[in-house]
Parts: sequence; structure tokens; C-alpha cells
Amino acid sequence: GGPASPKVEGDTIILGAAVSLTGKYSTNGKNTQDGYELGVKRINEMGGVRVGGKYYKIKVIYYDDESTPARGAQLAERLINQDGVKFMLGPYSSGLTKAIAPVTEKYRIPMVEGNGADRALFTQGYKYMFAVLSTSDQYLREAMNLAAEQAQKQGKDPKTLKVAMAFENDPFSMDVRDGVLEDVKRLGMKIVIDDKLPPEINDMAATLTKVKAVKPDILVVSGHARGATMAVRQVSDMKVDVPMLAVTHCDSAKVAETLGKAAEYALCASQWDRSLSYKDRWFGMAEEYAKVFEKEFRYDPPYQAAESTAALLVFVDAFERAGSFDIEKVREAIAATDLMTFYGPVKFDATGKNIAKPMVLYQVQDGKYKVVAPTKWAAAKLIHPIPPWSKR
Amino acid sequence: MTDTTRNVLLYALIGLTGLLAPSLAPAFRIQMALLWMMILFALTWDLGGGQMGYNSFGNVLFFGIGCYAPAVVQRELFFAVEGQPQATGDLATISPAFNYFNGFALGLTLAVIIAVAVAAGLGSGILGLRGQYFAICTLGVGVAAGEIASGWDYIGAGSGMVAPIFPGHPSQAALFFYYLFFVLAVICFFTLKRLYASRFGLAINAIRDDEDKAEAMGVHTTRYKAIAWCVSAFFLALAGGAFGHLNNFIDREVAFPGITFGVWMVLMAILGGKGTLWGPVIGATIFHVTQELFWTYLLGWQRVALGVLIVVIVVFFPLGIMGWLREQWPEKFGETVDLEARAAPVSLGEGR
Amino acid sequence: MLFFLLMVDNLSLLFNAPILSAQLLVDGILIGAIFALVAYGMALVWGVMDIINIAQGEFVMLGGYVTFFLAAAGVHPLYTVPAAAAALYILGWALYRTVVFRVVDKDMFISILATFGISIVLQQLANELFEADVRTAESGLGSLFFADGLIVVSQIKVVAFICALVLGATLFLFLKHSRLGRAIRATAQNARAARIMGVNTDRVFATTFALNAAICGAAGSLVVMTWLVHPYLGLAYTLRAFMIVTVAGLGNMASVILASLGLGAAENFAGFVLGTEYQAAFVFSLLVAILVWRNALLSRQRKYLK
Amino acid sequence: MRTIPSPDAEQRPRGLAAQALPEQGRFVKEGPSRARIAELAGNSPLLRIDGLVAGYGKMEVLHGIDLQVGAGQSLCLIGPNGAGKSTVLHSIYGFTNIMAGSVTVNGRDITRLDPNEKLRNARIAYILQDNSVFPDMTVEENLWMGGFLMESPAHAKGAAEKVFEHYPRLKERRRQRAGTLSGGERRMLEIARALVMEPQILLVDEPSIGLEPRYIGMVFEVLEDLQRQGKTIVMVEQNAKKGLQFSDIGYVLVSGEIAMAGTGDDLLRDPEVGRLFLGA
Amino acid sequence: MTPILEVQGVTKAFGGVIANDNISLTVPKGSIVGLMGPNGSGKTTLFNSIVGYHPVDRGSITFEGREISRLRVPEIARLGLLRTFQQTRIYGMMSCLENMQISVPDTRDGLRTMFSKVPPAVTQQAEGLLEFVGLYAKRHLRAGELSFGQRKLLELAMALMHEPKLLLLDEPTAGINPVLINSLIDRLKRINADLGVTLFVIEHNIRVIMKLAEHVYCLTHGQLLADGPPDEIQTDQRVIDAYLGA
Ligand SMILES: Nc1ncnc2c1ncn2[C@@H]1O[C@H](COP(=O)(O)OP(=O)(O)OP(=O)(O)O)[C@@H](O)[C@H]1O
Ligand SMILES: Nc1ncnc2c1ncn2[C@@H]1O[C@H](COP(=O)(O)OP(=O)(O)OP(=O)(O)O)[C@@H](O)[C@H]1O
Ligand SMILES: [Mg+2]
Ligand SMILES: [Mg+2]
Repeated sequence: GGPASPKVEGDTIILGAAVSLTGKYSTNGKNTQDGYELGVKRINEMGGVRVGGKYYKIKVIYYDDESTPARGAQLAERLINQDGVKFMLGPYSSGLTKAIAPVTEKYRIPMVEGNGADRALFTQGYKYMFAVLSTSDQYLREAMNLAAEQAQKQGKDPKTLKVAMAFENDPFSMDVRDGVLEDVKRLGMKIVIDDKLPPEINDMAATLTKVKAVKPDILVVSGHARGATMAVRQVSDMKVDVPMLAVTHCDSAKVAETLGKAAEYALCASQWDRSLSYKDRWFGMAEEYAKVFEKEFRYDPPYQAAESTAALLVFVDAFERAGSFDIEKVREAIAATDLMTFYGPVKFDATGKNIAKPMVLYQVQDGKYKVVAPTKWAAAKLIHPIPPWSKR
Repeated sequence: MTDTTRNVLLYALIGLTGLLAPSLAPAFRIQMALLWMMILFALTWDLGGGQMGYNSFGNVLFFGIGCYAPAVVQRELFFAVEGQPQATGDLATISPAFNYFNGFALGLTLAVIIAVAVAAGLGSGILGLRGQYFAICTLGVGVAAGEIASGWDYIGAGSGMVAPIFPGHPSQAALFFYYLFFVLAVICFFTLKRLYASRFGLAINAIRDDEDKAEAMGVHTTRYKAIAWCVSAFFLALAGGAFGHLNNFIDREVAFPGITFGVWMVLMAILGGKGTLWGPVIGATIFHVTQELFWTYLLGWQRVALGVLIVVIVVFFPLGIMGWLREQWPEKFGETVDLEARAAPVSLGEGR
Repeated sequence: MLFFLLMVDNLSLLFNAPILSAQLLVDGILIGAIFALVAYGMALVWGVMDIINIAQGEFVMLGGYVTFFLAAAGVHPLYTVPAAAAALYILGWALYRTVVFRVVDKDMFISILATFGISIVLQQLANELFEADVRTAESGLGSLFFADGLIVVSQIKVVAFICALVLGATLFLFLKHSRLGRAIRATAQNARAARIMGVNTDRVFATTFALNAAICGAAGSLVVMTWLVHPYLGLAYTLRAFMIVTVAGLGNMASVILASLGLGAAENFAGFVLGTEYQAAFVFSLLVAILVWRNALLSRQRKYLK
Repeated sequence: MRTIPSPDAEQRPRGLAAQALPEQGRFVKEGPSRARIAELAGNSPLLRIDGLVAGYGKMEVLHGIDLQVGAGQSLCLIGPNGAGKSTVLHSIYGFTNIMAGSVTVNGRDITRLDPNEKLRNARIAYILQDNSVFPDMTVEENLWMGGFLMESPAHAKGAAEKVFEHYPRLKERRRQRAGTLSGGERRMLEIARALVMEPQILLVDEPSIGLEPRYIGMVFEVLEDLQRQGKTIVMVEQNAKKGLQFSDIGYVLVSGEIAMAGTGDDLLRDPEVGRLFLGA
Repeated sequence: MTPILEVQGVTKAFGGVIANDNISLTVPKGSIVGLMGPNGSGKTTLFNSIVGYHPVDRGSITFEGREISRLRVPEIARLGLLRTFQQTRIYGMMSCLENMQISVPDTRDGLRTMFSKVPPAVTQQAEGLLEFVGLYAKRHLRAGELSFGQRKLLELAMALMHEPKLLLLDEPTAGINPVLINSLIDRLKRINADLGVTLFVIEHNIRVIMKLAEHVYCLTHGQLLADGPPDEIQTDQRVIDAYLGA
């Protein structure tokens, strides 16, 4: 394999990333790349990373993995072998991360990622992979808790609640499902629908017909940006009445903006929100990050972008603490991270996942994403149950 | 004699390049390994699609079986890493080389057995179909297999599964897989070369040109078709097994890549000139190299460039490169008319 | 295990509430109508030009974007259907004149390759130019309710259905009885002989290809009003059209419609009973089974499918 | 051992289909002069081919063919299989790769005219040697296609009815799919179809292939009738005796070159031609 | 003489058209039998029924005493019953020589023969036959590039290569040069005499059928009109009325 020392050209340290610029994840892949780029720009504007008394600029080499795992793995090989990259940023999605992690692990290349949340990533004994985000099982747990809470408030036993699940059949959503399943078990609820959506699906009519028939109390859906749009749109088209609809990725899918009334009352799981009061020395408050991002890329930063920026910040922090680009030293520094960022606190456990940061849950209210849980951050009150279509 | 010497020289040159390549360009080992895989893809597709006229869109089925089988064997016999949350620890110590290679070899054997059995089983049903019916059926089988794999928990369902990491330095792994693919492709090439030179080759060509006529002439069409299909399955399963272990991560998309590898097989064979032995080899090489270049230099636009390239090539070389060459210099391909020559007098009934 | 339990549940649900079957059937048939449009076009091009157009789905996708952007510019989406058809007609014509005409008399697989190349280019250009975001357009038509609101049919699907039928019938009559239609059919059956009769086959091909693109464009326009559109939408439609045309055969418009509606319904029922994850697997397995079975029946009569 | 003795040249000429016999080659060297060709056409050719070199792809099949036929005349091409007879007709229609030479009708160069314009602009109709019915159309529709260039479909249908009158057998089968016709019935349909447009020049490639004896007679009657109406006919016929009897002019084509030209009767009487080409 | 082929009461209708109506005939082993009749009288249909292209409506067909009316095309072909097509069929993308080589019968096809190279003797014979039909010079050209008549000749040569027990020829001389027809007749007779290949030939060319056949059947409108030795048939008034014309 390539050069023995980390790739530093002049005063620039080079990182590598395979991201999905084309293919089914390309929306979020673009978010990821934008997140990295904003971080790079900001750090470089602020003078760069100070390592061993010298300031270094940062540069990231990108490749397009086309949203396919096999390509992702090959590109990781290429980044490491041909481009001599020694520090990797993660790709978008759990599936791609799963494909790339064995490669970085094999070469002992540290990778900090912000978009692979499947828990299976953290059971492989990987020592060089670190994730700044909450694991995917966390995404909809808050929603399940809310449902139970609300049931109790209305004097109902949470055990009577019926849950309908529709999850895309990919590593990420399957882990979201596992999280929901665990909570369902814990809370004693009943599963009435358990559909797995194939990745290329364009129509959910069959599942939603079933939902109409069995009248669940909660409908949970996860399928990246497309799944979110499809679910919200078709629930409205088919006039499916459910008291609670919880979805992942609806902010990056811009459901509130594009689907208008149809999106109203939907609950959205998010890793991060601009209204949170996290703060760091690079961007300041979350809100300030959001503004810089908007100015640069002309859209609202979804959490996928924030996560990605945060992953870069972890590297920056680790370089500075390690005081060198020695791979092992940097790895150790990353492992010892205890950092507050605009995105939230970052602290890794032995398996490499961030245990310090909670998830948030939005509800679309009046066309805006309002944080409704956890209570600590709540900006609005949850509206529950969702009024039936006949009353809207 | 000169022809043979030229051929021997050519083979020697290619063989030598193949053998030395990994040392000449160590950073490109994986890409070169995949080049051999692409060649193998194109060759096996061409066996059915080009030589026999049975255009399959479902050959990824065998590749997928090949991907999964060794990984499952590894997991069941030696490495309890995948999908078991309790099995953590240092990968280096739980992947002893002996187990790894044993499991791999066993897995490849199993993959081949399953793939060939599936080919034979399916073949008896769908090889009776002709033309587009065959094509759509193979497509259906390929898609269905992918969907089933992604619903089957034993092989990780939608979450996929992880093959054990190669025991040893990554550069050794690259070397190992390089030579594995190299040898596979070479064996595949010579097997097909031999097959095409035999009655088998004539028979599948006849099936391609006019199956009704072949039947009417009493050719055992079903038997030949089944064999061709099984030979494809055999090599694809091996390629799949190697690729699964090279890639480490296996899920539906890796194992049943219908719209990438599945289509590329066809593309490469046609690009080089289907129905010829060298066409797929040339097509695969050109395709793979340009694709890698596009990836490197045309970030984000690489697929557009690829699409344009395909269109341009098809428009200007509709018969593929070999076909084009053949049209330009038919005499070099043995298409000669010798007006002077005469055959020896025939003795009927002595022919065989 | 859970899977089988749920499957049994789903089945009993269907038996206990037959009205659900009605909903599934209606939905399936309405979806099938869109497939029918795309499949017509494919059958037409396939039959006449001996080309399997892999870019079929991309035409649908582009039609969707035409509607999306016009709607974003303030045009009522319903009025954009003809616009989408017209835009795609022009694109189809242009593609024929630049690329397709060179491969039309070649081996079928050459044209598959060429249209595959076109499909990649269109798909990726859409990704670059329109971004990968999932888009929809709101027709504002609302839904129809039957049986006390147990059956909901969104009106746009009904519009799509009617469009499909009308287009299908028009096309059928056009092919059967018009001069150009007869020329198209003649070209399909023996291009050289058609040329001898004075048919300008090149123009016939161009018209056919453009017509197909227009049909797909209209379908795409309906798709974005009913569901959504994104650059990678195409494959699903190409695959289904391919499937339908193979089962239904090339010459017969009526069986294309039937097969499309059947496919729509079958997918919906399979999705309901088996869960969406096995929807495609089921439909494709069914396809294989049907073809093999039909072939086996024919082989007893010393024939095979063709 | 059953050995087939090598037959003597008298009895079985070698390689007859593929190339010229040595004796046939002699003809080629002495091929007819331009003047003779013009003379045969009465020095006022309607259809005229000059120095035509043509073939398929890179392969050259015709090596400089001259052909002239006057208005209302009929010309018959004979020659061994593979000599290039069909290629001559193909070239007139524009189905081959023309490397040199020209085709003119009435002094107008039509070499580069598209095949589909030949019928409209030069009023040439063509009856191909191989199968050319539209198999999935009915017999009736096939005939209507013959009148594709007429102003309206009604015209075409009218013309088709007229043609049906001459072919009762086709009339009986008017609603049958053409693909299910017997070999001879198809041939009849192809001939009938070419007549719908009332062309000025008719190219006919082996009209009698697969026809029963009575119909062969009938086809030649039809052709004669057409000629009487002033149509020009260029024909290829393996049934060389019949062909030459019918034609005003006969050409012998060998290995892509005109070996002999003369009036039909002259050629018929020529003993050499009889031995080498008529199989007498 | 023992019959090699016996057709008994075979009826075949396509919708309304009765193409074969209760036809019975026999082809004795080792003979050359002709079949003639007007266009559309059902000759090709009868051939198709015999070799298994479609099921017959009624009747039985036996080949060497074995009922074959239910067998499928390849099975019948492997019994040694071969046919050529009226609309010529050859393997267009293969060279003429390859067309010949693959026409050697498959009957002794063990795995070994399947994967063995073509024996030189086969090639030699193929070349000889090609020479005979005048295609030797073009043996390395693709068969699809041949002229109409050459294809016809190639198809015939392929059938001869196969050396079947019974060969059905559907208008073998249509479109063939008259000079060559003479030697073809010769060759066919010799094949019949030397190799014992029984021939059953459809022809419109009276000269050919008279020279070739020992016995002739004549069909009209799907029915058997007459049969007998050629000269008898030629003078049979019914045949003259229905077919030959004055
Ligand atoms: N499509 C083709 N591609 C290449 N060569 C061809 C093609 N068609 C015909 N030829 C060659 O051209 C030569 C002349 O063919 P042509 O069809 O004109 O012969 P012909 O005189 O009509 O013979 P026939 O009496 O058999 O019809 C033949 O030797 C043949 O091999
Ligand atoms: N598949 C079919 N469907 C309908 N009618 C058919 C079909 N095949 C043949 N026929 C009809 O059956 C009759 C007999 O046809 P066949 O081909 O056997 O005639 P033939 O004796 O070979 O004539 P020819 O000498 O013209 O080749 C014809 O009238 C034909 O139209
Ligand atoms: Mg000819
Ligand atoms: Mg016939």
C-alpha cells in the first residue's frame, strides 16, 4: 500500500471521503458533502489546525460511491492505497458505512463518521471507526415514549396501543425498527403491521390500505428522504387516519415545505436542530451554524449536514490534542474525545459510538418543524391525537 | 506455424503482464483484480448471450449465491462475528489464517454446488423459453432472488452480513484476491476457448442462429443449453465468492447488483463484440479502465460521461470492437473466398 | 415466524373485510393504468422498430419534471399533461435523429445498449440539474369516497386511468385504420418490403419513437401528480413495461391493458398479504411461473411461446 | 467403401454456383460492347445502368455492369446462383453499397434516391426474391399497402379490388393472415401487390419460384399483358427458357459481370448458352 | 418393399381451412417418392405434420413402424427423419463449413463427443459436399451472405451431410440454376442408391419429378387426388386438369 506517513501536502492535511453524489442517497449524500465542505472552509478561514506549533489547512478528497456499497468499499481502498489518505470521513448511510468500515479497519485508518447509525456497526469490534451521531435505534424511541405518555394521560393503558411499522429494507431503517421493537416490547404494545419497503419503492398504497383496515394508534415509517415524502403524501391522499405518525428524514425531505398541509402534525426524528442551545468555538451556537450554512449553500441545513461538520470537528480537535499526525496517536486522541460542538456533545464509548448526545423529535406545526421532545428542548407542545382528515 | 507462434507470444505477453502487474502497480491491485472479474463477467455472459443467443439479465443470481455461500460457511464454522452483538473482540486474533482459508475453500465449493444445482433446476424450466421470454424470466429470477435475500434473516436480510477480514496485511489481501481473480479469469478463458472449438461451440452457435432449424436437424438443444448455463453459473459463483470476501460486506445490493454488474456484463460483451472469444475480454478491459478514469476525473459527472461513451461506441461500433475489426478486415478472421482451391474428392459414409 | 403470523392475519383481514379487496383492486387497477401507458409506448417501439427502449422510465421521469417545474411556475398541474407530452415528443424526435436512427436496423441488443446509455445520461443529467430531491406536484383534485369512506380513490388516479384508456383506444384505432398506422405496422413486420411500397420508414421510426416519448411524458406528468418523482424513478417503470409487454405480446393493445391492470392489482394484493418487501419477488416469481407454465402447455402442442 | 467417383466436367461442372466455369469465364472476357447494349435497347433506353460497381459492406459483388432497356421492352437476366443477378436489382433500388457507376431513368440520375422514393419518384416497383409479405396483416391489408402512395386509402382499396379480380385465389383468402399462406400463395400476393400502383418499370426477381405450373404460365401472361400496356420489365429468372422466351433482351450474368447480351431468342438458340446456362 | 413412412388418415385444419384431409400414403424404404400439387394444396402442411411441427387433428404417422405423431421435432429428427424448408433456413452467422459440421447427427452424443473437436474426416466430407454444390470457395464466408439459391444449396448439402434415413425435401430446386439442377438430380439419385437414404420430395418442376421419382402422389385441396408412377401421373387427366394445365 501507499505512502507510510499521513498525506500532508505542504501545509495541507488531506482527508478522504466517499459520498453519494448520485444514486438513491444523493440528496443526503450532497448534504454530507456540504457539511464537510462548510467545516473545511470555516477551519481554514480561522487559520487551520494547529499541530505541533504549525498551522495546517484541511482538504478533503471526494469520490462518488453512487449509493452502492460495493463501490463504496472500492473507493475506500482507492483513497487509502492510491491517494494515500490516512484519515477518513464517513459516507452517507449505514449501508455504505458498513461497507467501508471493514476497509478502514483492515488498513487501521481512523474514520470519523456522522451518517452511519446502525448499531451493528458497533458490534464488530471496530477500533478505528467513530460515530458522532446517536445510533439509529434511537430515532423513533422518543416517539414510542410519547405515545405511551399520551395514552397514560388519557387514562389508557399503553399496552392497548397498536403499532404499525413500515421500514425500508436497508441497514439503517432495519435498526430503527429494532429500536422500535425493543420499546414495543418494553411498553407491552402490540404490532399489527410490519412491512419492509424495498429500496426502489414508489408507492405505499398496499401498506396504507392495511393501516386503514387495522386502525393502529401509531404509524412509524422510516425510509430516508423518499420514504418520508411518500408516506406523508400518501397518508394524506388516501385519507388515512392515525393518531400518531412518526417519520425519519422528513426535514431533509422538506416535507413541510413541499407537501404543505399534508405534512401537518407529522412527527419527525432528528439528530439535531438549529434551535438547540449547543455551542462551540468554531461556529458558535447551532443557530449561527445554520445561518452560515444557509448563506453558503442556500438551503436549511438538515441534521445530516450538521453531523458531517461535527465529524470533521472531531478530527480537528483530535489533531490538535494529539499534536501530531501520527495515526495511532490521532486514533487515541479521537477515542479520548470529550468535546462540545454546535451539534452537541461528543464522547465515544469503547465501541466508537457517541453516547453523549440525545435525539430530538419535531412535529410539523403550521408548516414549521417544532421541537416537541425531549421536554428539555421542547419549543412547542405536542398536538395529540392528530385530528382526523374529515375535521381538517 | 507463424499463427501459432504469434498466439503463443500473445498469450505469454498477457500472462506475464497479468502475473507482474501487482508488483508493477501495487496501489492498483484491487482495481486490477476487479478488471479480471469484469473479464470473467463478460466471458460468462457472452457464453449464453453472445454465443448461444440466450440473453440473460439474471446472471447476477449465480454471483449472489457465490457471494453469500462462503460468508455463511465462514460464519457457521469459524467466525461468530456477524450479527452477534455479544461477539466483540480483536478481529486479528479471531481470524486465524488456517480457518479463514479453510472456510473460504469450503464456501467456494458449496457456492459452486448450489449455483450449478440452481442453474440446472431453473434451466429445465426457463431454458425452454425463447427470445425475450427468456430474457424477462432471467430478469425476474434475478430480481426475485435479490428481494428474497433481503428478506431472509439467516443471511442478514436487509442489514447484510460481514465476511471475515483477511488474516494478514491488507496488501497481502489485495495480492491474494488479485491472483485469485486472475487465475479464475484465465481458467475461464481457456475453458471457453476449448469449448468453442468443439462440437459444443458449433451447437450453441447453431442454437443462436436458428434454434428451430437446429432442432429439426436433431441437435440436442436442451442439453447444450443447460450445459452452457451451468458453465456460466460455475464461474460466476466462484467470482461471487471471491468478491464477497474481498468486499467483506455483503448485502442484497452487493450480491445481486442487477443494474450495475448485471448490466455491465452485457455492455462489456457487446462493446467488445459479442459472440467472439476476445470481444468480451477487450470490451471488459476498455469499459473497466474508462470507468475508473471517469470516476477519478469526472466526479459526479462520471455516469453522464459513461452514458455518452456507451452511446458513442454503440453508434460507431455497433458490432462491437471485434465485430468492427471483422467488418474492416474480414480476411483476417478467416472469411476468405479462395476461388482456385478445390476439395479432395468425397467419400460418403466415411466422414465419421 | 412473525412474518407468517402477520401474513395469516392479513389474509383473514381480507376475508373478513372484503371491502378492502375492493380498495386494493381499485388502487391496483388505477396504478396499472399508468403502467399501461408506459407499456403501450414500449410495445409500439419494440414492435415497429425492434428496439427495446430502456430509457422508457427516464421519459416518464422527465415528463414528471416538466409538470413539476411548470406547476412550480404557477401553471395548474393538470394543464401540464399536454405540455409534458409535447416536450417529450420533441426530445424523442431529437434522440431519434441523433442516436436511435443509427441503431434502428441493427441487432436488438445494440439498441438496448444505446437506449441504456441514453437512460443513464438522462438520469444523471436530471440528478445534476434538478437535484436528487424527491418532488411532487399537487393536482388539487381531492379524492372520491365510496362505501362510507372505506374506499378512497384519489381523483387524479381516475384521471390517469381515463387518460390511459382513451390514449390506448386512440392508438389502437390509429394503428389499425389510419394510413400512417398501417405504414407503422407494415414497417414493423418487414421494413424492406415497406420501403418498396414507398413507405418512408425513417420518418415512421422517428414518429414512432417520438410518439412513445410523448406517451411516457404524459404518464410521467400523471405520476408526479399521483406520487412523486426523482431522478432514479425510471427503472421501476422500464422494468414493469418490459414485463407487461413480454406477457401481453407486441401486437395486441387490449392484452397490454389487461396485463398492466393485472400487474397493478397483483402487486397491490401481494404487497398487502406478503408485505411490500416480497411484493416484487412475488410478482416476478409469478411472471416466471406464468411464462414457464404457458410454455409447457404449448410444448404439448409441439409449440413454444413466441 | 462407397466412393462417389469424381464426375467428369461434362456431366457436373465444378463450383458452378459460386463462380464462373472456365468456359463461362471465356464469355466474360468477350463481354458485350456498350454499342451492342445500346442497340439492343433501341438506342433510347428508359432505364440505364452504367459501370455499376456495387456490393454488400466491403464485399464487391458487381464489377462494372452496363445495362440498358428501352421503354416497353422486357429484359431477362440469367446466370448461375450467386452471379449477382439479385444484386443488380437491389442496386437499382438502392439496397446495396454502390461504389461506382450510375442508374438513370429517362435520363434522370436516381442512383442516390432513397429506396422509399423509388416508387413515388421513378415509378419503379420491385418484387423481391425472398419473402416480403407483411405476415401479420391480412391479404387485403397487404394489397392496400401496395397502394400506400395513392392519394387516399379509398383509392388504394379500389385499386386493390381491381387486382383481386385477377387473382380469385387471393380473393378467397382476403381476410386470412398473410403469414399463413402457402409458399405459392405468398408469391402471388407479392406479385399482385406490386401491380397496385401501376408502375412504369417493374423489377421482378424470379417470379415463378414456388408457383405451380399453371400459375407460372399465368404470371408470364400477366407480365406480357403489362408489357403490352407499355410497361418496362427487368426480370431475373432461373427458369431461363421461360424467361428468355418472354423477354426482348437477355443478359447472361457471370461472377458479377455481363458475359453476354442479345435478344432473348438469340440467346435461346445459342448452343453454348443452352449447354452452360439452360441445362439443356 | 417395406414402408419406412406410413401416413394414415391424417387430417389437419387451420381454422376453416382444411389443409390436409384424411391423407394416407406410404413411402417405401429406399425409394424416391414425389409429392406434387397446386399451390396451397397442403404439401408443406403434410411435411410439417410428419416432422412434428404441429399436432395433427386426426390420423397416424409411423416411421419404421413406430408411431411418431405425438413426438416432438428434435426427437423425430434424431430417429433419422429430416426435412428441408421451403423458406430456406440456415445458420446465418456461422460459416458455411460450420453449418455443415454441425449437421452431423447428434445421436451418438456422449459427453465426450459433445466436447470433442470436429474430426478431420467430417470436415473433409463437409468440404466435399460444399464443393459439390459449388460453395467450396465460399466455405469460410458467413452463410447469411449467400444468395438465395446458394442458401438453398447449402441447406440441401447440410441435409445430405446428416445422412438421414428419410429425407423430406420441400421444393429443393426452386431458384436453382437449371444446369445445377441436373447434377443435383444425379446426386440425389446416387445418395439414394449408395447410402440408402429414402427421399420424399415436393416439387413443382415437372422435369425434376419425372426424372427423380419412382412414385408420385398428387394433392389438391388437401386431398389425395392420384398416385402412381411418374409417367402415369403425367398423363392422368385429373392431374392435368387440376395441376399441370394444358
Ligand atoms: N447480404 C449479403 N452480404 C454479403 N454478400 C452477399 C449478400 N447477399 C449476397 N451476397 C453475395 O453476393 C453474390 C451475389 O448474390 P445475388 O443474390 O445477387 O446472387 P443471384 O445471382 O441473385 O443468385 P441466386 O440465383 O442464387 O438468387 C453472392 O455470391 C453472395 O454470396
Ligand atoms: N398456420 C396456418 N393457418 C391458416 N392457414 C394455413 C396455415 N398454414 C397453411 N395454411 C393454409 O393451408 C393451405 C395449405 O398450405 P401449404 O403450405 O401446405 O401448401 P403447399 O401445398 O405447400 O403450397 P405451395 O406449393 O404453394 O407451397 C394453404 O391454403 C394455406 O393458406
Ligand atoms: Mg437472386
Ligand atoms: Mg409449400
